[in-house]
Formats: sequence, structure tokens, C-alpha cells
Amino acid sequence: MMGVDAYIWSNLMTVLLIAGAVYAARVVRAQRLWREAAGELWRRRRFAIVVVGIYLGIGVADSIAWVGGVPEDAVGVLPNAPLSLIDRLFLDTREASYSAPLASVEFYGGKALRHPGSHLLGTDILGRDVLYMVFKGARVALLIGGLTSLIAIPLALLFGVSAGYFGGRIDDAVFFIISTLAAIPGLLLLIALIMVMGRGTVSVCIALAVTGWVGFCRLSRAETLKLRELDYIQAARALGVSEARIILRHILPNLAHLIVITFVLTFSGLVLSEATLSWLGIGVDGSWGQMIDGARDELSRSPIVWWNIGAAGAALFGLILAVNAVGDAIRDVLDPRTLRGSE
Amino acid sequence: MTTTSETPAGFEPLLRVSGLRTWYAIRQGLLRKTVGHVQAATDVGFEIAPGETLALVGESGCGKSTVGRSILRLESPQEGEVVFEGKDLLSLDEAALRLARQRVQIVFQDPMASLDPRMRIRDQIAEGMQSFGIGADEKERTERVASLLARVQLDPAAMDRYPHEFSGGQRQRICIARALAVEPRLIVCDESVSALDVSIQAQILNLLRELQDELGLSYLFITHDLSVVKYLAHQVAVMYLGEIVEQGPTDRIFEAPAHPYTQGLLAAIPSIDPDRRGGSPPVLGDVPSPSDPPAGCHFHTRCNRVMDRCRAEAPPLVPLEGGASRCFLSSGEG
Amino acid sequence: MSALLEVRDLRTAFPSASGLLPVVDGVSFDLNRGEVLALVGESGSGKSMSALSTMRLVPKPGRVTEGSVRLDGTELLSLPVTDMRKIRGGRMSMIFQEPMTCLNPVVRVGEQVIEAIQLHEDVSTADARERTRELFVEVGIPDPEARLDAHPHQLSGGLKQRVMIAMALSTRPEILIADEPTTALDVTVQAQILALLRDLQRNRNAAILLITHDLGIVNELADRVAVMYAGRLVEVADRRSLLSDPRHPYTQGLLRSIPALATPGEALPEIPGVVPSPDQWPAGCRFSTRCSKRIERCDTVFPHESSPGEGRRVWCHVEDGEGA
Amino acid sequence: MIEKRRGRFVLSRLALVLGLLCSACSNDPYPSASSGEKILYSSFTEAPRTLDPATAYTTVSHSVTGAVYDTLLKYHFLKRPLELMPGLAGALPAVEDLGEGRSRYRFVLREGLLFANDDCFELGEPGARTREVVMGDVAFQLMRLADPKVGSPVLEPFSNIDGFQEFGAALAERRESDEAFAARPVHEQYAEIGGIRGIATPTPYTLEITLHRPYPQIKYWFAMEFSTPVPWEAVAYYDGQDGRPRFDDHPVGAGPFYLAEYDKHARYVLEKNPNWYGVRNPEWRAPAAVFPSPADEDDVASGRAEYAGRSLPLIDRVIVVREKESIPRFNKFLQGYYDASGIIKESFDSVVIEGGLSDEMREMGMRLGKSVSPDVFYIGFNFDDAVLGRDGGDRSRKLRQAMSLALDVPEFLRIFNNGRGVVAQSPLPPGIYGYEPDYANPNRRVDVARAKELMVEAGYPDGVDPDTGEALKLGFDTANTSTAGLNQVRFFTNAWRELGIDVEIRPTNYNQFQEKLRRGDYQIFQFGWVADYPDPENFFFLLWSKMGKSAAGGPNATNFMDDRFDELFVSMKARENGPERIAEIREMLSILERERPWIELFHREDYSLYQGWVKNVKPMGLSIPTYQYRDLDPAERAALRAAWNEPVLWPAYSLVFLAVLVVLPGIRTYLKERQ
Amino acid sequence: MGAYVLRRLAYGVGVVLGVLFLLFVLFFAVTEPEDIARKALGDKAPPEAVAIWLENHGYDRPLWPWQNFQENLLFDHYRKMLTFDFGLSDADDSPIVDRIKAGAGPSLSLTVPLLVLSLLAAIPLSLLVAFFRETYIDRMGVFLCVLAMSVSTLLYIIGGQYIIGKLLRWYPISGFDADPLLLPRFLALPILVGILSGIGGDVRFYRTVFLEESGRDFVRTARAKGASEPRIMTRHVLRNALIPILTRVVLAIPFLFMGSLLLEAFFGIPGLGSMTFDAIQANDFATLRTMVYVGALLFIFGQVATDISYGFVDPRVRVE
Repeated sequence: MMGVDAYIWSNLMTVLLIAGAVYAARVVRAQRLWREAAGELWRRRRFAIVVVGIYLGIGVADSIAWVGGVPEDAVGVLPNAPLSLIDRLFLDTREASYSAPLASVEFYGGKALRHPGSHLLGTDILGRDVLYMVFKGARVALLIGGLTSLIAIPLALLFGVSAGYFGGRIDDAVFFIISTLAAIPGLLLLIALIMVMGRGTVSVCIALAVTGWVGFCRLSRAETLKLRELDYIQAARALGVSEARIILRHILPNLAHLIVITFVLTFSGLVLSEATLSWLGIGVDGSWGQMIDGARDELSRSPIVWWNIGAAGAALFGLILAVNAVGDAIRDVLDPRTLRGSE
Repeated sequence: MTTTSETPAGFEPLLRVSGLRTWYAIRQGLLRKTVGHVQAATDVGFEIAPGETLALVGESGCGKSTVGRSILRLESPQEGEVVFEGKDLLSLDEAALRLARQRVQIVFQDPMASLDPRMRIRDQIAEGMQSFGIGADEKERTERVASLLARVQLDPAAMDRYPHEFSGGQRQRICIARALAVEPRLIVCDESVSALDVSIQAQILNLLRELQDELGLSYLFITHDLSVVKYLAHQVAVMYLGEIVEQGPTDRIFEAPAHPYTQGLLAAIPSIDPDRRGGSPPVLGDVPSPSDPPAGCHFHTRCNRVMDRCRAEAPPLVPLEGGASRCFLSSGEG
Repeated sequence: MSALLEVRDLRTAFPSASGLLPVVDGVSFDLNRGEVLALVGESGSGKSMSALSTMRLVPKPGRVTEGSVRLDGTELLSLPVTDMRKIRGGRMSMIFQEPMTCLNPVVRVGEQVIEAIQLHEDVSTADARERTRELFVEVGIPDPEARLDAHPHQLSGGLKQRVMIAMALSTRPEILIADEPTTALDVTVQAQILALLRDLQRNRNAAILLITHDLGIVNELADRVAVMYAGRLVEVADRRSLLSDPRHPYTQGLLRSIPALATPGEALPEIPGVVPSPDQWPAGCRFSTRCSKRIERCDTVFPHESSPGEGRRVWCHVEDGEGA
Repeated sequence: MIEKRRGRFVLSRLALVLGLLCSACSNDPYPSASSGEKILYSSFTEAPRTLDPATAYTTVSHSVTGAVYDTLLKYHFLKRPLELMPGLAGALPAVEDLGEGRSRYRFVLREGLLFANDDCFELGEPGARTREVVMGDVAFQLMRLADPKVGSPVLEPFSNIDGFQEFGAALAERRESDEAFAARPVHEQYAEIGGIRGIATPTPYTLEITLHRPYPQIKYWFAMEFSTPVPWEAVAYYDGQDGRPRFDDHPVGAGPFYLAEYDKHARYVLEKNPNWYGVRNPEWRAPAAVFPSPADEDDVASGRAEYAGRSLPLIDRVIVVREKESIPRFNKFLQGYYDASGIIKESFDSVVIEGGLSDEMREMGMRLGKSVSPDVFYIGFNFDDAVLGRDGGDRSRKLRQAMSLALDVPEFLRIFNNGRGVVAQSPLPPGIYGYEPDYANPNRRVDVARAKELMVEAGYPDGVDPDTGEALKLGFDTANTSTAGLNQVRFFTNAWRELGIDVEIRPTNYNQFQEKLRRGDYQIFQFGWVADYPDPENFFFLLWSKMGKSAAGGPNATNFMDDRFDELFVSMKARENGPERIAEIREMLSILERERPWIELFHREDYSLYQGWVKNVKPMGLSIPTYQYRDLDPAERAALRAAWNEPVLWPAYSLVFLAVLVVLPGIRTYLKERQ
Repeated sequence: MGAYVLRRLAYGVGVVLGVLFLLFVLFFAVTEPEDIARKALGDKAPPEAVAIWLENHGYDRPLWPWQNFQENLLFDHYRKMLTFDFGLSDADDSPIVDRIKAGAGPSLSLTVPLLVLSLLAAIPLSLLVAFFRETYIDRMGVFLCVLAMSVSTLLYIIGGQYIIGKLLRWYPISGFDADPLLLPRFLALPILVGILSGIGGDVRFYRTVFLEESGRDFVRTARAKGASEPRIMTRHVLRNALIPILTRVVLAIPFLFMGSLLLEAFFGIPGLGSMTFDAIQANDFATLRTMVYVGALLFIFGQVATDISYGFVDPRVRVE
């Protein structure tokens, strides 16, 4: 990130994302089709949506950070360090692991890897509160899924739609790029990219985006090819509607359900791939994948240290399961077949 | 080609198509060499006078839809002229074409596929107006949408609904309203009523006719259903394997079809006269592939009056009273 | 003599958000040996569902909720699955509207017919193949030996429908259900298929339940006609009297709105409005919303069956009143 | 009918798969036929890069080369600190002072030694499978070290030999200019150049080494495989052509074992070498070929004393299997499939309780071995850095001292190493000359209060940088980006955070890290150093200015430069052990105490577990394999393995039962629905 | 048909060339060969050794043809890769080809049974679930699939080793032996874990395919013929579903390749995945590059093979 101002970037990004989400919500509300789909979705998967919402809430709470407001005698906290809402929730003067509301044991004072003690989910090898780390991991997971999609989807749409719509040379070129990228096994491409770009959240996201881009681009290209031949696109052309407007008003809205479905379904894939990358030592700092990787060796301790890997695994599993469940429902709800009506 | 008796002599037709050829290349091999063509339309020509309906009739794969789309340049014909209101549409540049398209509209067969499922119908109808600058502002356009809906006998209050909330016939009305929104002179109806039930089909046919009487529209009515043609068309052109085989005023075609194919086509329609049933099928076999049409007369493989000459030589278009026929028999040479 | 197929009070419904929605709502008819009965109606009238219900082929999640279907006195709806399978394709067989999708695209057409034979009879593949070849000749497939090994996509629509017919006839069924057999075909081919069906029916003396929306086809093929509207029968009559003297306002409207019968220059007589969807079916006569002869009773009470002539049944208050 | 046949087919398929799974249901990783042979099972993690004794420089390589190649001198197996004794040479070398710092070492080889059997000896004499070892083979190997093409990593110590560098240069020059020469086999090239001036073999069994400057440590290098006799035939024959392996992968030596099987990425097998003098000539009673007498009480207590005088090697074969992941390795050890294992930190608590074995392990018959390895782990500061380095003068010195005082190494060891390790006070680990157990470095204790005072003195009160008004920002570069590695760095940065210093962790990959080192673009880093031989010189040179990273590309990554330190180093290096040397070492340590180029962290302490059936384990610290001393009891092993590995099968049965339980009602409801 | 195969192959070759260019940019244009040398030789290596190493590995030449048309890395890269001359490993100087040869056996012995058994497990299961559609078996099956898909592969491996290997002692926790008697016991656990981690997604996908196919008209025809449900499922539905299945299997080939990266590394199987893992750990760019290339080749070859085999499975695909 950008050195000193990392937290400002994070705040800015969060605000932008929230603004985007609000805008999206307004669009959904304004359009009856989407509103009905959203209502149907809520009816079907209330529980899963609430779970995803909780993760989102934690992620957002951890993304908004500011400097100051830290008690003078807080131990181990730099006076000018930006702390997020989550950090502040766990901030206590008595110990540096910030896990005060749920703990009374000092950072390095007691034995690490204790469970449950006064920590709800125990501590890890450094004596950090596992619950706190799980909370922190939510943001990383959302960042991986979200940032990657934010990079990949617009690019994929740009290339895929223009290839599908205009065909000819553009299509040939895009198709060649897709074939080339798709020919390289995804994990290897990921590894190669990260090894070359260096480690870090952004480069992991970019690498994931480059590898994830292919499938999405291929999908939007294929769908555009199909849409372009449909009568209503022909009718719009006959009505003198410009190409740009056809793409914006007819192609993209009819790709929207695909975008949403693919986004949700790739999201879980991305978060899971990060866990694999963590194991290879090229994951993102603070992710659940890293927690699992770091804690997997603890399994052979005796008595077995299970809470660490268990908590990270459960947090990961909970998010993915909820997202998958919502994704499944979204796929059913947004099925364009329901819009084809009865003939 | 020919002028019809209804059209005063010297009156320039609204649309004149001549020598239209639209072939699709079949590419094969390593270098995608063109090894043949799907001969969708070959040397097609006809005229449509203002306020008149020309029916383009033929079985599936005969190229009739290609001709309709070629007129709007939704396909790219290789040769020919499509003169509309004096301008050759095929030679226009993009901008001019866009303007010209305001005057020619199209209504498709499948009323579901021809409406964007994710757009309210008000927006779909207003879209064309917007692109041609019809209606000063949103409000005016909305009013116009309402009146158009009323014109096609739909409840204007339904304009905020989505296509899937309408029945097939209603959707077709919406498509017609959308076409009407830009005040066209000619509407290409590409099998516009084929997918509808009889009772609904009658409604749409009546609507089309009323509109023609009211607005002086011309139709290029593409269909495979000859019974519809009789009701609506002034002129009929029968296509077979990319070629027009017979052309003429509707009455003449129905009463005295000259080409054996037209005769067969008419005879094949099941009659609903309870006293007339049975009889052997008038045309045998299937339509040959348009990528490899038979030599000579394309119809010779199925013709019950085939002569040796038909197999070798392609018959020319022979002028007939009020039309033409592509058959040696018509020229009296048989 | 009782009918070969007796359908009584058949009801078929699909579950929906607002409960079970009927698509067939109390249909009764008989099909006699060697007879062609046409079931006529516009889309959504439930004619295809009625046919599928008799074969117990209603697609999931729909199901037959009530009624009885008897084949030669045997109740089909409660028959064990294995026995029903023997009847399907054995004593009753079926051909469908879309020959291009109804044949398995990856299996050679000959094989598909052979499968149909071997499912019901213990014959060797060679014998079944020979029989298939004979069937192909019978349904007028040129060069049958070569066609046996063709894949469906290599055949034209007309040939595919002929294969379907051959497959349906392969076990010498007593009943052939033809669901819109020519709708997807061109006029010239349609005429050929209709002629073929007529010949086969005469030669084999099979009963045909013909589902169609085209009165022209009815005239070409049927002996008797049953007109359906919105899940119900509205009129049953023999072909000639139905076409020349329709009694129900819907049948009358249907006949009048055929463009071929229209007087040139005049507006086509039309039936106003649209077919109501099952959740909007009126309480009384289903046709009451569009009927030009509607009287007050039509809105609330579904009309009784009346018999204005021999073998005729009409469900209409107005007609009932006139007839009485 | 067709369906039934198909069903039967599927069923039989299923049964086949199930049967295969059941027949495979055993966790024994070895072929069951186990003869009475004494086979030692061990494991390795990383594939050895090379087995060429001139370049092999990693523990895993040495575990093979050390067994296959024997050396002129050896370390005594039982004595601690390590002590040299004669190996292939009949005695320790005689040293002759030639004046002007020059000296001559004279080695005498035993007569009648043979190389292990190998095809390559055909080159020298048709039909030969072996030949006698002569000093020319040692000289040949020393020339190989000098050969730039070989790329030996130990040029520096051997450069003390007169004419060593000149030989390399002449060789390179001649090859450059004469293509025909370059194409000839290397031993001919060496002969053509005329060998190294300072190396002579007056008789086949004598070797004279002339040093042109004092370097008493040279004798240690003759206890390492770098100076082992290598037959020129092997180098010439194993060239990687025509399906022959490369010499890198096919060692031919005169050691107690030969390499019988070698798949470097998966497994290798060492077999007892019948040609080794300990096996062929047990009557010699050569000191390195018989089990030594006990050196301390532990040797007596552990039963090693009983072996005194027995001929080596005691085992027939060593099978070493690649095991990348530590958990499976340790678990397989617990299952009895490996004979020895390091204790992974995660299992430490269950295995070791207060320095001894847990009851459970004792019951299993396990034994524990401990040793401090001759290494040092440290945090280094870049002296080229403006804030931390020499340009900051006293201010930076105080900052370094403060940072040094903030680190609680015992805590670090407790968290990350189960408390294993000796807290380092200086670069010198125990067992190295100059190490004093009582020495306490005043700047190496934990004293946060004093550290904070020093921060004030350095001008960073509460860690606030007066220039920016914010916490002092420093960077910690690490190439170990594993989760565990980052956690360790986080420990340090957390400690410095107590002082108010904000140390940013900069994880980089290895390449970027090297690049940063080369550019000098780093502030704080962490390194470790493992000694090659037990001499203080081998540690202090890491801080010698001549070894500076930025100046000479050497291993002194701190770029520490201190004239007095350098002076003392040069003098100490040349001196034999004695009071003067101790005095010099003490002064060097006091300089380091004050200047703090390093924060010395710890010296590793290795705990190894051995199965009860394995005898004679006494780690030597340096990577010297000791397979020939090892003994084991195969019968006991077989019995215990069988007892420990009874599979637990009830979950499989219950799973099948559960599956049936789930599927049956489904089928029933379905069938009901169909009716 | 011949021309079609040729064209497909030609496109495949084009893609190979594209992949090679991408690899070149990634592994040569962006990385410093000197770093690799340093890593390979260790810190103690003198600069001369580094120079010799660079020369031996051919990294001492300019990158692009416009720098030196005769001797440049780009042409060299293409020449070597296309002739399968993969050169020496950056880490230990061993010929990469030898390792690929040695690794292919263990890899295939893992991935082929894994692929086959996965299919054997997933297809009947999904047929079963599709057969019982709309019953609780179907709903539970789908739920279990989603559940299974939500668990990270890492957890499967860790859990499998811990429970089956350590607690239940059914199979060795890790290791490999080509001895046919020992092989099954080493492969049992990784294959089990591999199947388990993939089966959720597989079953869900195949179920969708089967449901889609079983809604087709020809299935109704088969039913009208009197065919039994199991027969319809296996003869008509399965046969038509082969195309999406085939596509997925081919897509799974590189996935197996990388999936085996995790499995092989964790279970100590000395195959290609393990080799790739070693290369990552050792910064062995030459090997990594080769592995990426080989993986891409396999994929492209598989794709071409599938496209061609479509012609056999599906007569509709017009193979001109």
C-alpha cells in the first residue's frame, strides 16, 4: 500500500464501496425486476444473507480507521497508529493483544496457545486472541474477493463484450488472448505472476484477477454473441439506436444477472485460492489462509491445539458456505428463463 | 419490374428492390477458404407502392427473411439495389443509414425475443423516438407512448410493465407500437403473425390493416402462410431456394397460379371445407439445401411437370399479366 | 361396445406459489377403435397436457390430480410403473410436434427404432433392424437401408417426423397419440405427412388421438372433434357437423377468424381479448370473458353438457337455452 | 436384460475398487519382506543440490558425501568439544614453519586403501572395478577446488595454499586461449598446467601443503569432504553424456558406504562399502574404523561404552526417504517408520517435559539426544544506513543498543522454539574456542527501562523522531515470507514498538532481498550462520570489513567497519589457540558489545528423538554424518511397529452403515411416489 | 475432417507460441538471472562461479532480437522450448527433462486413478441425485455438495492426514513407492482426499447437466417408448451429457496437474506437482517455466483432442 496513508486509502475505498453499494441498492429499488428478485432472494436465503451481512459488517468496521482517541497508557499501540473500529473494540490498556473485552491475560505474559482460558477462542502462538484475528481476516477475505472482482470484471466485460459484439479482428484478438491465458494452468500462472510481481495484497489480487479474468471474459463474450443475434438488438439497430447505446442499454443489462451470479460464485473460489497461496507462502497477510497454514502444524501438538485452525477454518467455511448458498439462490432467482414468460 | 394496376403510372414506388443478392460464404479448410455459398437470396427484385402490401411467400429456408433483413441492412447483401424513397439504402454511409432507418421498420416473428426482457416497455417504445429526436422531452414522449399503446389497443397504464407480463399477442402489439413510434413509411413484417393463435392472429391482422388504411403504411409481409396473404396482401411474390419464382397481384396468384410451385403450395394448404378432404400431396420430397441448389430450375427435383430442359437450363423470369413467373411453361415454351 | 380409451373427468395441475394450478380441468372423452379423434384448441387450452396425462407423461412437477383413464377397461392412472411402461410405446404410442428435438441427437435413428422394438419384444437386433427397415419403407423414407444408420441431424424435418412415426408404429399400437405432428413442418411436407397418417390409419386400423390447433388439419384427418378452451371441453362433434355447423360461440369464432375464409376487403371477424391464464380462469364459463353472446349466468356457473344432436356435446348456456 | 448385465458389471467394478482399497489398508511404507539386515531408515527434506565433494555445502549433501567420501582427518566421535584425529591419514599432519609466515603441512596416507567398486575405473585399467587410493587423488581434488569451472564455495580458505589462485587463473586463461586444451579431460589439463605450486606428493602416500600465510585452521578443512581423495576416473567418466550420470550425482569415494541408489528428489540408499579399510582390514584397528572408547559418563550410561573397539560400520544399509512436510515425518517416526527424528516444535510439549522425555515417549522406548550446534542467529543493522549506521555516530550507536536491549530472546525461544536454544551473548557458540559460559554481554540483556533511557539519549524520546514528530520509522527486510517466519519478525517489531519505534516488516522474495542487499537498500535484517569448522575465526570473519557486502560482495551484510576489530581479527586468525588468542577475542567481543552491528539472538540447540532400537547416537553439531557408528535392533523394531500400527476400522463400517441408512428411506419414498 | 483437425492443431500451435511469449516476458524480461544464480549457488559463491553459472545456463545473452539477432534469449527460448530442450534446473543443474521423465510416472499414477475414480464416484452420484430430483435425497445431495465445496482443499488434506493417517492408521500418512504392492497404499489417502475435495463441485455440475438433458424432448420420447427411468438416465441422458462432461474433464486435466501440486507436495509423491512445488520453494525459474509450459501444452493438447473427439461423441458437431 501507500506507506503512511494506507488507512486513508482504506477509508476512501470503503466509503466508495459503500457509496457504490447504496447506489446499487437504489438501482435495485428503482427497477421492479431487480427489486422483485432481491425480495425473492431475501425470502429464500434470509439466514445466509444475514451471515454474509455480518461478515461484511465486520469487514467494513475493520476498514474504517482513524488516528487518535487511544488512551495514553495503552500498551503496545503506537500513539499515531490508525486503529479501526474493530481494533478499538478490542483495545484495552491492560494488554497489547487488543483482546480486552474477551481476555484478561497479558500478551506474552501467559503461555501462548491457551484455550479457552479467558479468551473466547483461545490464543495463537504469539498469544494473540484468535477471535480478534478471525475478525481481522474477514476484511482480508472480502478484499481478496472484492478487489479482484473489481479489477477483473470491468476488464473482462470490456474485452468480452466488444469481442462478442463487434466480432471480426477484435474478436480474433480477444479470443487468442483468452486461449493463451486459459492454456496456462491457473495456479501456475498465479504463482508465476506473484513471484514476478512480488508479494503483497495488491499483487495477489492482480494475479488472481488476471487468472480469473479469462473465464469471465469468455462467458461475457459468448453471451454477447448470443444476445447480438436476438431480435430486440436487431430491432434497436433498426430503430437507429447507436452501437454504444445498444451495448449500454441492451447488452449490459442482459449480462447483469450473469455478472452478479459469476461474481458471487467466483468470490468463494478466490477466497479459497488465497488459502492455497498462503500455503505456498505467497498469500495475503492476515488472511484466514495464513492462519490455517500457520496453525496446521499446531495440530500435532499434544494436547492438540485445534481452536486456532478450527476458528480460521470455520470462519472461512462460514463465509464460503453462506456465499455459495446465496449464489445458488441468486442463480435461481435471476434465471432469465423466468423472464421469457409463457408462450 | 412491373407496376401494379392500382398504382398510377409514373408514380415512383416507395421501395424498389432489384438484383438483390445475399449469399453467406461457407468457409472450410485450414485457411478458411470459401468453398461455397448458402444462396439465401439471388437476383431478387420487386416494388412496393405507397400504402400497399407485398407478401413474400415461401417455405422455411427459401431466403424470404434474408431479403427482409437485407432491405434494412441488418444483413449485408453483396449485390443489388434497395431504393427507398429514391435513395439506395445499400450505398448509404452509417449516419445516413441511421436516418433512413427511421422510415423503414421491422416487426419480427417471435414477440418475446424481439423485446428486451429487462426493459420496461415504455422505454423500449421511447427508445426509437429518442434516437430520432421525436418528442421534445420525457413527458411528451411518455404521452406519445401512451397514445401508441392505445392505438394498438393496449392499456396505456401497462407501459411500466416488463415484456414477460404480457401475452404473445400483446407483445406483438408492443412491437408494432415500437415500430410505429418513429413514424415509418414501410414496415417489414417478418412472419409477424406466424407464432400466434388463430384468434389472436386475426386481431393483429386487423390491426395491421387498420394502420395501413389510417397511416398509409406499406408492408413487406413475409410469411409462409398463404391464407394470411390472401387477406392482407395486394401483391404476392413467391420465393423458392433464394429466387422469386412467381410474382403478381394476389387475386391472380390465388386464382390462376402460373408456376407449378405456387400451384403446389396452394394445393397443400389443408382445406377447412368439410366436403373437400383427402387427395394426394401436391409436392413430393423435401426442399434441397440452399448451399447446393439443383442445376437448372431449382424446383425441378420436386416438380410434377418437370421436363428434360428444366434439369439443364435455368428458366428466365417470364412476364405475365400483372407479374412474372420463372418457368418455361409460363412462356409457352413447354 | 365400450370405447377403446375412456377418459373421465381428468384433472392435471402444476404446483405454483398460489397452490395447485390446473391446466386440465375435468376433461372426459372416448376414443373408439379405428377412429381419429381430434383435440382442438389454442395454446394454453390444455389439449397437449390432456394427451400427456393419458400416457402419464406429465412433466414434473405437474401431476394428474383426479380422474380416470381406461384402456380397454384397465385403469392406467393407478397401474404399477412397470406395467405402465409396457403400455407406453406398446399399446399406446405417441409422436410429437418437434421432430428435431424429439429424436436423441447422438443415437442413429435406426437404433432408436430398434430400441423401441426391443423394449417391448424379445427379438434379436438383426430381426428388429429388418423390421425397422420395413417400417421405414412403409412410412415412405427413401433409401431406408442408408437412413437406418443416419443421425437425426442428417435428416430433414419431414424425414425425422417419418422416423418418429415409424418408431411409434413399430409395436403395432392400438392407439397413436399425435401431438401437433405437422406444426413444425412446411406446408408441402405437412401435406405429405397428413397423407401418410391417413393411409397408415386406414391400413392398420389404429385409433389416433390427434392434437392440433389447425382446423384444416382436423378436416383432413379427423372423424370426430373435441374443442378445448382453458382446460375444459366446450364442444364435441363429428367433423362435418362441427365445421359446417359449429354450436359453441368459441368454435364459431375460431372458424370465422381463419383468414382464408374471410371476405377480401372486410375486417376479419376476431375473438376479442386473450386466453386467460390458469390463475385467471373465470368462475363460470371459461369463455365468458371473450364471448359475444355472454349472458349473466355465464359469469358464475359453468354450463352443463348438452347434446344438441347425435354424438354432439356442447357446454354453453346460450346454446343450451336455444336447444331446450 | 441389458440393464441387469450392466448392473452386475458396475457392482463387480465397485467390489474391485473396494477390494483394492482394503488390500491397501496398511500404513506400512516399506516392503514387508525384512531380512535380518540392519537397515536404518531416515528422511530428508530438501533435495541435495550436488554430491560433488568440491561444491557440496549443505547438510543434506553432506549426509551423503560424508558417508561416501572419507577424509584424511576425522573428528573424534565421542569427545566434546570436537577433537581432530587421523582418518585416512595414519596420523595428524606434521607442521613445519618455513619462516615469513610460510608453513608446510605433511600428511601421510595409509597404504592399501581402495576406492569403492565402480565402473569408472575401467578408464584407468581395463576390467578394473577399483584401485588403490593415493595422495595424487587428494591433490587432484585440491586442484579441482581451485578450478574456476568447478565453482567451489571454499576458495577463500584454500587460497592460503601457495600458488592456489595462480593455478586457477592459469587454468582459466589457458582454456580461454586454447580450445583443444579446454576439450581435454580435466586431469590432463591440470597436469598440463603443472599443478599447484604449494602442493606436492613426493611419494604416492605423502602430501605436502605449503601455505604462504599463517592459517592454522587449514587442518580443519582436511576433516571435510572438500579435501577428500577423488579418483580422476570418476570425474572423467561421469560427464552426463551417453546416459551416464554426472559426477554431481554419482559420487565415487573411499568411505564406509557407497551410494547404491539415488533419486535425489525422492530417496537414496547407502550400502556398506566392502572396500572400506574398516571392513577389509579390521585387523588394522585404525582409530577411525573402530568404535572409540567412552569419553564421558553419558557414553557409559547410554551403553555406548559397550561398543568400544567394535569394527565399523555396524549397520548394513541406510535408506533415506524424502519427506517435505514436518508433520507427516514426525508422525511416521511415531509410527516407527523412521528411526530418528528431530523434534518439531509443535510436538515438543508432548515429547519433552522439563528437558526430559515425556512418560508416553519413554513408554515407547524413545531416547532423546541434545546438542548445541555451532551456529549463531542474529539481527543485523546496515551500517551504510543513515539512521542506523556509522554516519549516525553516537546517536545511532545508542539506538542500536536500545533496540538490542528491548529483545527478550528467552521469550522468543520459548514461543518459537519451545525454549530450545542457548541465548547468544556474542557471535561465538558453545564448543568454539573463545566461548566463555560466564560471559554476559551488558547490551544483550532485557532492560526496557534502560533502552528507553538510551532512546532519550539518542534523541528519540518515546521513539518519536524529532524530524517528523512521529514514531521513528524503520524497515525490517525478510525473505522468509512463510506465516511462521513473519510471526517471528512480528515478535521483534512488537518489542521495538514498546520503545515507540515503528518497524515496518518488508516481506520480499529471495531475489528482491538479494537485490536489496546488493543495492544496500535495507536497514534491519535477520540471518544465521553455521560454522564450517570449530574455530572462532569462522564467526568473526562475518564482521570483517574485507568481507563487507557493499565493499566486496562478501557475507558481512552489516557492512560493519572497525579498524581495531579488523586488526585484532587478522592477528587472531593467524594465532594458535592460547592466552594471547583469548585476549584478542575478548577485546573483539567488547567492541561488538559497544558497537552492536548485530543483536545476537541464540545458538540453536538440537533435540533429536531416537527409537529405542537405535543405538549410539551422539550428534556432533557440524554436519558430519555418523552412520558408521550407528547400530540398531531390527527384531525389536519389527515387533513394535506391528504393535503401534493396528488400523482402526470401526469408522469405516459405521460410514457404510450410515450411507445405507441415508439412502434406503430415499429409495423407499421414491418408489412409493412412483406408485 | 482432416482439414478441421489441421486447423485445430494450427490454432493450438498459435496458442503455444503465445504462451511461450508470455512466459518469456514473465520469466526473462521481468526477472534478473543473476538473482537466480546467487540463490542457486549460495551466498558464499564467488563472482566467477556466478558468471560461469550464467554462461552454463545461457542467461548471459541479451534478451531481444534487436539487441543481438544471432544470439538472444527470445529466439533461444522459443527454439529450446519447441524442441523440448528444457536445459538445466536453476536450482541443482540437473537436466529438467530427466526430472520430468522421472516425475511423470508418479504423477500419472496419482492423477489418472484420481481422475477416473472421481468420475466413477461423481457421475453415478450425480445420476442418482438427478434421478431422485425433487426428493429429499436431491435436496440433501445439493446441500452436501455446497457444504463440500465450501471447505478449503488445505483443510481436506490436513484433516485426511490427521484423521485417516494418524488416528485411524489406515494408510501411510505420506510417501511413495513404485512397487505395485505398495503403490495402492500410498495412493489411497491422496486419492481419497482428492476425490473428497472435488466431489462437491463435480456432483453439482453433473447434476445440473443431467437435469438439463433429462428435460429434453427426446427423453420424453424415450419415456413414451416405454423405457425405464434408469435406462433413460444411462442410455439417453448420460450419452448426451457426455459433451459437457468431456469438456469439464479436459478442463480438469490442468486442474489435476495443479491439484496434484498440493496433493503431491503434502503426501510426498515425487511427481511433476512436487517438482513444481520444489521449484517454487527454490526459486527455480527454469523448472517453473518448463512446468508452466508443459502444463499449457497438456492443456492445449487436451483441448484439441476434445474438440476432435466431440466429432465422435456428438454427430451434430459438424467436423468438416
